[in-house]
Order: sequence, then C-alpha cells, then structure tokens
Amino acid sequence: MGEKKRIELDYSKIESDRMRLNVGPQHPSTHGVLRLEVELDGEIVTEVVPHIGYLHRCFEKHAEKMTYPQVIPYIDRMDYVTSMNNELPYVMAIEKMLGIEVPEKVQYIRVIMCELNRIASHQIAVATFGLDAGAFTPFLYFFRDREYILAIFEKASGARLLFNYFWIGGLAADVHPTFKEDVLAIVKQVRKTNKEIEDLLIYNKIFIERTANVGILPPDVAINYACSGPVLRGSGVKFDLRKNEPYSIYDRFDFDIPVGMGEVGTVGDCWDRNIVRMREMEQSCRIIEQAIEQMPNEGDVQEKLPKKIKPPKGDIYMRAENPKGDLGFYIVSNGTDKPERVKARGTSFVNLSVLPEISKGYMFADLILILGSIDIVLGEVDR
Amino acid sequence: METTNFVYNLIPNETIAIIVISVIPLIFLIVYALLAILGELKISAWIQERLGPMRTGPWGILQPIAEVVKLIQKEDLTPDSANKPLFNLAPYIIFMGAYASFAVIPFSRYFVPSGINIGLFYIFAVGSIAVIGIVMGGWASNNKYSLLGAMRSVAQIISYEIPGAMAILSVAVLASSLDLEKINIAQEGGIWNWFIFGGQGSWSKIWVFPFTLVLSLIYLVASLAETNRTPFDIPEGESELVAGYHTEYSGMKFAMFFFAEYANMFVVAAVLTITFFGGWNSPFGNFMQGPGWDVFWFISKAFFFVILQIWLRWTLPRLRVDQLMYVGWKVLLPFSFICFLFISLFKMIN
Amino acid sequence: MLEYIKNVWLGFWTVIVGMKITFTHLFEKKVTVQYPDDRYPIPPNARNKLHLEPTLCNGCTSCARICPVNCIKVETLRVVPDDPEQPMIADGTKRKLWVPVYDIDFAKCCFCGLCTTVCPTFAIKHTVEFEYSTYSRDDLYVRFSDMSPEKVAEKKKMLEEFQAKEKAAKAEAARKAAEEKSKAEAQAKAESSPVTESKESN
Amino acid sequence: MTINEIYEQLKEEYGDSIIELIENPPCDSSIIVKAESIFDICHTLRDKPGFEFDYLMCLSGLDLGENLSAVYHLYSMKHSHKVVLKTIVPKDNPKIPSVEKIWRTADWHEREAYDLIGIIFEGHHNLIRILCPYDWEGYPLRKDYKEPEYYHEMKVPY
Repeated sequence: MGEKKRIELDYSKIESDRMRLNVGPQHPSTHGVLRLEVELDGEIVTEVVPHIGYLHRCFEKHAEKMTYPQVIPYIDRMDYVTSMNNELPYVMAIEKMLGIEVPEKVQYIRVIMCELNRIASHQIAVATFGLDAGAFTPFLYFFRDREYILAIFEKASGARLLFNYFWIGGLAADVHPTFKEDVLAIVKQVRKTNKEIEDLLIYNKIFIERTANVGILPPDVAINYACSGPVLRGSGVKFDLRKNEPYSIYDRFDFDIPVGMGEVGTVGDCWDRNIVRMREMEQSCRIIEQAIEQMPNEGDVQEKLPKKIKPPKGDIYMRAENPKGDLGFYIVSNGTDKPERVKARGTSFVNLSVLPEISKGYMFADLILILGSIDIVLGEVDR
Repeated sequence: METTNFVYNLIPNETIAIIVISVIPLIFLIVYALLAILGELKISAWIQERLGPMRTGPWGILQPIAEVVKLIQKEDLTPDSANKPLFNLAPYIIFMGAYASFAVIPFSRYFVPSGINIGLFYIFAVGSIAVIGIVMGGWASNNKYSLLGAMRSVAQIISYEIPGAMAILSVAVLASSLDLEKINIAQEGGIWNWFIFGGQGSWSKIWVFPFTLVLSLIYLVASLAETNRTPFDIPEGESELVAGYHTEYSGMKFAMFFFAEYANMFVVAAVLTITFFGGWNSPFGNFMQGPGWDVFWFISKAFFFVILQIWLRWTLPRLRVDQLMYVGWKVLLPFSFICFLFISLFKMIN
Repeated sequence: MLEYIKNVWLGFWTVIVGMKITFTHLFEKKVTVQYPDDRYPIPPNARNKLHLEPTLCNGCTSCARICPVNCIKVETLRVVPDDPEQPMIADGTKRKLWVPVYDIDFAKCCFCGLCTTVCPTFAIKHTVEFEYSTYSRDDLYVRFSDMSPEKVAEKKKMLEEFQAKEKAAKAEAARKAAEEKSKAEAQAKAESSPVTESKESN
Repeated sequence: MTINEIYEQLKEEYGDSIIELIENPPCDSSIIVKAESIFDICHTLRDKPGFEFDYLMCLSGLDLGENLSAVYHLYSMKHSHKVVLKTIVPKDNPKIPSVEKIWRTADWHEREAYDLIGIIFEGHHNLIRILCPYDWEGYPLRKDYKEPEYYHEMKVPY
C-alpha cells in the first residue's frame, strides 16, 4: 500500500512544536521496565533516548561474592527466557579454564536443550512482535507451543524457567527416559504452528506494510554497533557463532544461517529481523533432529570434579550464540573458589544501543515495532 | 401523527408512549451490549484455544454482568490536572451519539422508534457526534497519549465517513429514498431482492452485483474504522498509546466508552443489514415472514456482522496512522466512486 | 497501477486467509484447563517448595553454605557422648549433631536446587507443592527442626555441662601434664646441672 | 592472525606504547598497552588491512586493587581472529581515551565501565551513569566500595 516510509523533515522550513513523551518504564510495549524518552513532532519520532537500569540487580557485584557454581542461578536470571543458553558460555568458560572434557552425552543434551530454548525464545520474540503490531491471536498460539517446550525442561531439570541445569562439568540431572520422543513431538508441533503463523501473521499484508521498510539497519552500522544474532543477520550479514566459530559440538550438524534478504522491503528492516527468527526456528528443528539421532543413550552426565572448583589464575572471554545474539562472559579468576570478576556482555544491552540510531524519522507506532524487532529482555539489559 | 409503530398505537397517552418507545432501544442496547461483551470474550477465547470465562454462571455466561458490577464499584478517578467538566462529559456524549442512532433503526415493520424520511442521513449525522466526545475526552485528560489518540481518531473518522457515505448513497440511489423503512420495503421477497443483488427488478440487475458487493465491503471496512475496531483501532492503539483517548478513564465513565463502542458496532451492523442485506426481510421470500420474524431476522443479521467484527479483531494486526489514511483516501474512496458511478448508470438505464 | 491492484488484492486475500485460520481454531480442542479443578501434571522431580526431613538431617550445613541467596539458616549442637537418647539418623548412622534450628525463608529461596544436590543424606529435597502463598511474609519463614524448645534447652544444658566437664577434665589433664612436665624437667635439670639451682623449676 | 603476530606488528609500529604480551594457557592471551595510546592503537587495529577488527565484542572495566584496568575484546568479521587489549591506569587518575568514535558500540560499554568501576573515558560525548541512578555516589564494582547506608535520606536495609 504505502511506499517508502522514512520521513525526512527540513526544520528550517517547517516550524513545529515538539513533544517530549515518556514511553515507559510502565508501558505495554517496552517489554519490561525500559524508559524511552521520545521527542515527537506530531507522530514522527525525532529523538529517542533510552534510559535503562530499572531492573539492575547487581549481577556482577553478586558474582564476586559467590563461588563458581553459585553464580549459575544468577546467570539464569539475566535473560530469563533463554536460561539454558545463558548457562552454556559460562560453564564452557570454566570448563576450558579447568581443562575438563565433558562427556559426549552431556554435549548432545546441552545442544538439544539450547536449541529448544532458542525456539522458545524466538517464539516469544515473534509473538510479542505480533502483539506490538496489534495481532493478539498468534501470540497465544506461540505461547501454547512454548508451554510444551517448558514441560520438557521441567521434566528434565525440575524448573520451568530458571533451570540451573548446565553445571560445570556436566548436567544437574539426566534426562527422563521418554526425552527423545517428547522432543520429536515438539519439533513436529513447532513446524505446524510456524506454518500457520506464516499465513496468519507474517505474510499478512497489513503486517508486511507495518514492518517492511521500517527501522532499516544497514550491515555496516550493525557491525559497528556490534549487533549480533537476528538483528545482525536481519541486516544480511551471514554471521553465526555456531557456524563461524563452532563451540560445543555444533560443527557436527548440518544447518543453514538464515539472513535477511529484503523480500518485501529493504534489507535490514523489521520484517527481515522477524523472518530470520522464524527461519531460525526451522534450523533449530533440524539441529534437534540430528542431535536426537546421534545422541548416545548410555553415559554419565556429570564429570568428576574436585569439591571446590578453583580455576587457575587468569582471565577468559567465552561467548556463545544466544537466541538474541552472542552472549559473552569475561571471567577473571584469582585462583580461589570465588571469581574476581564476572562481566556479562549482555546481548540485549548491546542490541538496544542501536535503537536511537534506527528509529529516527519513523512514526511513533513504528518505534514500538522497531523496539519489538530488536527483541530485548530487560533482565539482560540491566543485569 | 401517522405511524406504523405498534407501541404508539397501543398506548393512548402520547407522552408515555414516547417514553416507552425510547426506553425499549435502551433496554435492548444494554442486553445486546452484555451479549456482545460475552461474545467478544468467548469468541476471542475459542479462537485462541482458550476456554474463556468459565466461573460466573454456567460456561461463564454471567461474566459481562460481573464486569459491569465491577466497573460500577470501581473508584471514579478524575485526574488532578484534567479539565473536569469536559472530562466528565465526554463519555456521555459518545454514548448519546450511539444511542441517538437507534431512533431511526427499523427493528420491525411495526416498530421503528421514530420513522423519519431521511433516516440514513440522520444516522450519519449523529454517528459523527462520537468523534466530538473522543476529542473532548482525549484533550481534557491532559495526557499526551490521550491527546495523540484523540487526534488520530478525528482524522480517521472524518476520512472514513466519505467512502462509507458513498457506499450508502448508492443504496439510496437504488431505493430512490433515504427512508430506512422504504429501503427495507424495497428489498422484500427473498434473498434475490436484497440490494446486494441489486434490489427488485429483472435479472439484468445481476450486472450490479460486483459493484454492490464491493460497496458493502467498503462500508464494512469504513464502519470498522468509525467504530475504532481492529484493524483500525489506532486511536486506542493498545501497544503504542496504552489505551489512547480513554487512558485516564476508570469506573463507570470507562464503562460508558465501552458501551458506546459496542452500541456503535450494532449501529453500523444494522445499517449494513438494512442497506445491503434486506433489513427485516426473510431470505426465503414469504416463508418465515411477518412482524415477529422481522425482529428475528433483523437482529440475527445484525449480530452476524457484529460477530464478523469481533472475528476480524482477533485475526488482524493494526494499521499505522498514515496507512489508515492511505487505505481511506487512496483505496476505498476511488473504489467507492467507481462503484457508485456504475450503479447510478445502471439506475439511469433501467 | 498493476502494483496498486495487486496490493489491494493481497490485502483483501491475506485477510481472508487469516480469517480462515482463526475460524478453524474456533472448534479445536482447548488447551487451557480450569486450574484448581483440573491441572496439568507436575513431574516428580519438579523443583518447588523445599522440604526437610529432620530425622535425616545430620547437621552438616553444606546446604546453608551452598545457598546462593542465604535463605537457609542452620544451627547445630554437639551430641554429648553419654546422651541417654542415643540419637540416630534414619539411615542408621550415629548422629553427631543435634539440629535445633533449621529455618528456610521461602521469600528468599530461588529454587536453584543446589542445596538438594549437596545434601549427603538426602534430607532436604524439593517437593511438587507450589501453592503456598500466604498473606504475611512472615508465614514464609518456615522452621523445620523437630526439636521442642525444652529439648533444645535440655540438650544445650547437657552440652554445657559436658563441655564444662570436658573443660575441667582438660584443665586437669593439662595441669597434670604440666606438672609431669615440670617434674620431669626439674628432674632433668637436677640431673644435668646439679650445681646451679634454677628459677625455672617452679 | 595469531595474537603473537599482532603483537609483533603493533610493537613495530608503536614501540614503547605496547608493554607486553601475556600468555597464560588455557586462559586468553592479552596485550597490555599504554592507556594514552589506546585510541591510536584501536584505530590502527580497525582500519589497517590485515587487522580489520571491526567488531568490539566486549569492553570491561576491572578493579585490580591499586589500579583500574579496561579490557578490550576485539574480533574481526573478515578474518575471524581476535585480540585482547588491556590498559592499566592508576586508581587516583583513571583516564583512558574513549574509543566510542571507532566502534559506536563502545558508547554504552564505556558508560557502564564509568558507572560501575569509575574509569573516565576522555572524549566520550555523553559519559553519564547508565545502570545506577544518575545521582548515585561511588563506583559499586570497586573492591573498596562501601554500600551506602542512606539513599535519598531513606535507610537502606542490608
């Protein structure tokens, strides 16, 4: 229907009063407690200033006083919709420092859990993105499926959201006997729902009009802002840590990296970022199927560890591909059982910093969609 | 005063008769609004594979009553910095606009509250009152979100009245009248005589069908915009404007907005029924035709369109404000002009 | 122009497609349940409210030490060797510590499950119970110890007596040892240097 | 390119500004550089062919006791190699040139390091607190940080 939407105003010719509007910290579409100070000219956004820190829980300060295993429950709470993925880089970093090889079975379970959690996270991202655009029904279809995934997590780890499942040197517990069948059933269900959502939401003309050509993030800007995950790939940059720097056992699987191609608009718009998430769900399904096939049935899930985990003196930076982008942990060890410093490079924190850059000149309703397409979780922004 | 209104003829005292006649639509409106709220809750729930309200009464059918009771009990807040007279007046003005439309809606050939001969014109006139209430409420709230919502609403309703009016005008052309009763009578004799198929006349009227179909769709879309329903609910725009023009309202005043929205939904559904879908007429010719059946057919047809509106709401995302203008001015308006032109030509040739 | 017609048609058609999908869902089986009446099953290993089996706890306090939020408070008393009650842990080993205080503050608990994995006797474990909201935050502070205050006082007294006795015995022993030592030293001195009388001997 | 080659090349170009290369397997190796020249070094690392570190993965502040330190984790999308730079500044004058103009992602990272550790990044366009409230006093991640007893005349319960 409409053409290109970015409206450039020449303020030397137009005299207009601007309005400063506080979006948040309590607003239905800020996905948490984010405050955006928006300057509006009519409905057109001229400036966005994000104010964060409303959910600051001093993770890094806490981590200094915890022993290494005690930090893991805190890591769960950073990006609370992708707890499994959050734990992975941390435990990998400690394992690398200690020089532990985890058992084969553990690796496979970790990958399956991470990919399931990736699906769950992307489901929330697409669902809330639809909700921002005003479509309520797809939101609940996704949440229905997400419940099935969480049920698997609950059966394996005991918790539905904050798992504390990946431990240094292994897992907290072995998976239940029907794990493989459950996971395959979910993969089937996820594919079915995705097909339906594509018709209902993604290729809906109204949705395309709302999201295409909106919030365009060029690839060079995306890299300069160190964006990662679907935000980076939506801009057409084929970069995925699972492929480019395979960690864990991701080099054993055959999967593609979906990138934004500007099918309905320009490369790097909101629709591209969204479709990358939809397609990544399919790739995750493929990884899960391969992993289920290769996974050994027998085996221990916990490596023998000393009672007190004392990594050698030094520092390490480990990152892994989270659903939202690469999450990095910079861990400085001083040789005792407590870390000197654990710095988390929050994916959402970095991705959110690009918002003021890409939302200028669009309408206020677009700002909400751009924010939704970045897919932030305030727990990770503020930590 | 000559009238076909049976209540008027039943009661000898004129004043009492008028009061009774005006109260009947109000009672109907309240009952309908409760049903529509229940319908909205249940249909949205079933579409989303939920059960919906289940606790109040069997299958939760008393839920709307519980909600009304809750809203009455709630504290009626008025913001400190609001313009109080306007703030308090706005919801009632909106409701009045919706309620006034019921004056001319012919429920049956024997019950038209007030049969005036420019009924269509009247409905369009009082239907626009709602926008005044919305602007009043939005501006008086002294809230930036409300103001944005109110301003959007003005632009939206004014833009969409034109294609809507064009669609209705073509029916006026076909019926040669603005009187809703006459329009109804012109569609008597089964589904083939409805204006969506060109009204009464020879089979050559089938040439009109594509145009009346498009016009009825245009009116449906325009009416969605006028009642602020999804996909045109941008004045409320829950995800961006919190609740738009009624962000600051609570309690009974909020309930008034709510009622007015549902009342407006019925009005536009009724107008669509009357103009294109035969009004009180049975679709089977003389079968199931009569004063009692009139009410049944009219209300069930109108309810179908109300349900259609609800169904659309839980399917579609929301448009953006400039796209809304685009759809109104660049899609609906040209199409309605073209269709209107062809229908006028057809009428002239016949 | 063609683009325009195509867009209008697409707008119309995708709405129809969407309505078709929502219509089919209208009659599908509902996934929500009437919660307190029907509920989805909770797996037995679910990590919900903590429960301590006091007869199993041996008072090692490793749970309190591993807890990341410090919601477990454990105090222990040593068992006196000649205690007439002869306390045993349910698994048959002899108890070395009484546990007069074992409190969990569920308002703080983060359900990470670390305490259950370090417990050597499997005394503390998560249950499937998750509905325990209360009107007061104080009600979430749960005391698990099975010892009555009188018993605690008694044991405390017993321990104090025992400790006093032990102290006395120790002092006695120390005194004896010192005496012996001094005696031996004096003897040694006397033997090694009989000429000079040393001051250190006293 | 391995970190040793990068170190050699940087050493050639900058001489004294590059202090040393710390190798400590299995932990990360890092290059310690002088704080004053971090901007120039980063600029070279981003733009010189062969380096092309276009991606600043992480910028962390660190409290080493007497000194503060900023750690830069760089990555090159093109060559898939990484390097870790470290600068050490005294606690009483913690000034490091800002690299915000080189990688704009450093904007928020530097604000965070300023907020929590108290490193002052010279040349940053908007160096204000980001996670803590704007009127917060002290730098919470310093080892000698004392939790305030009162905040806005409210007693903080600990």
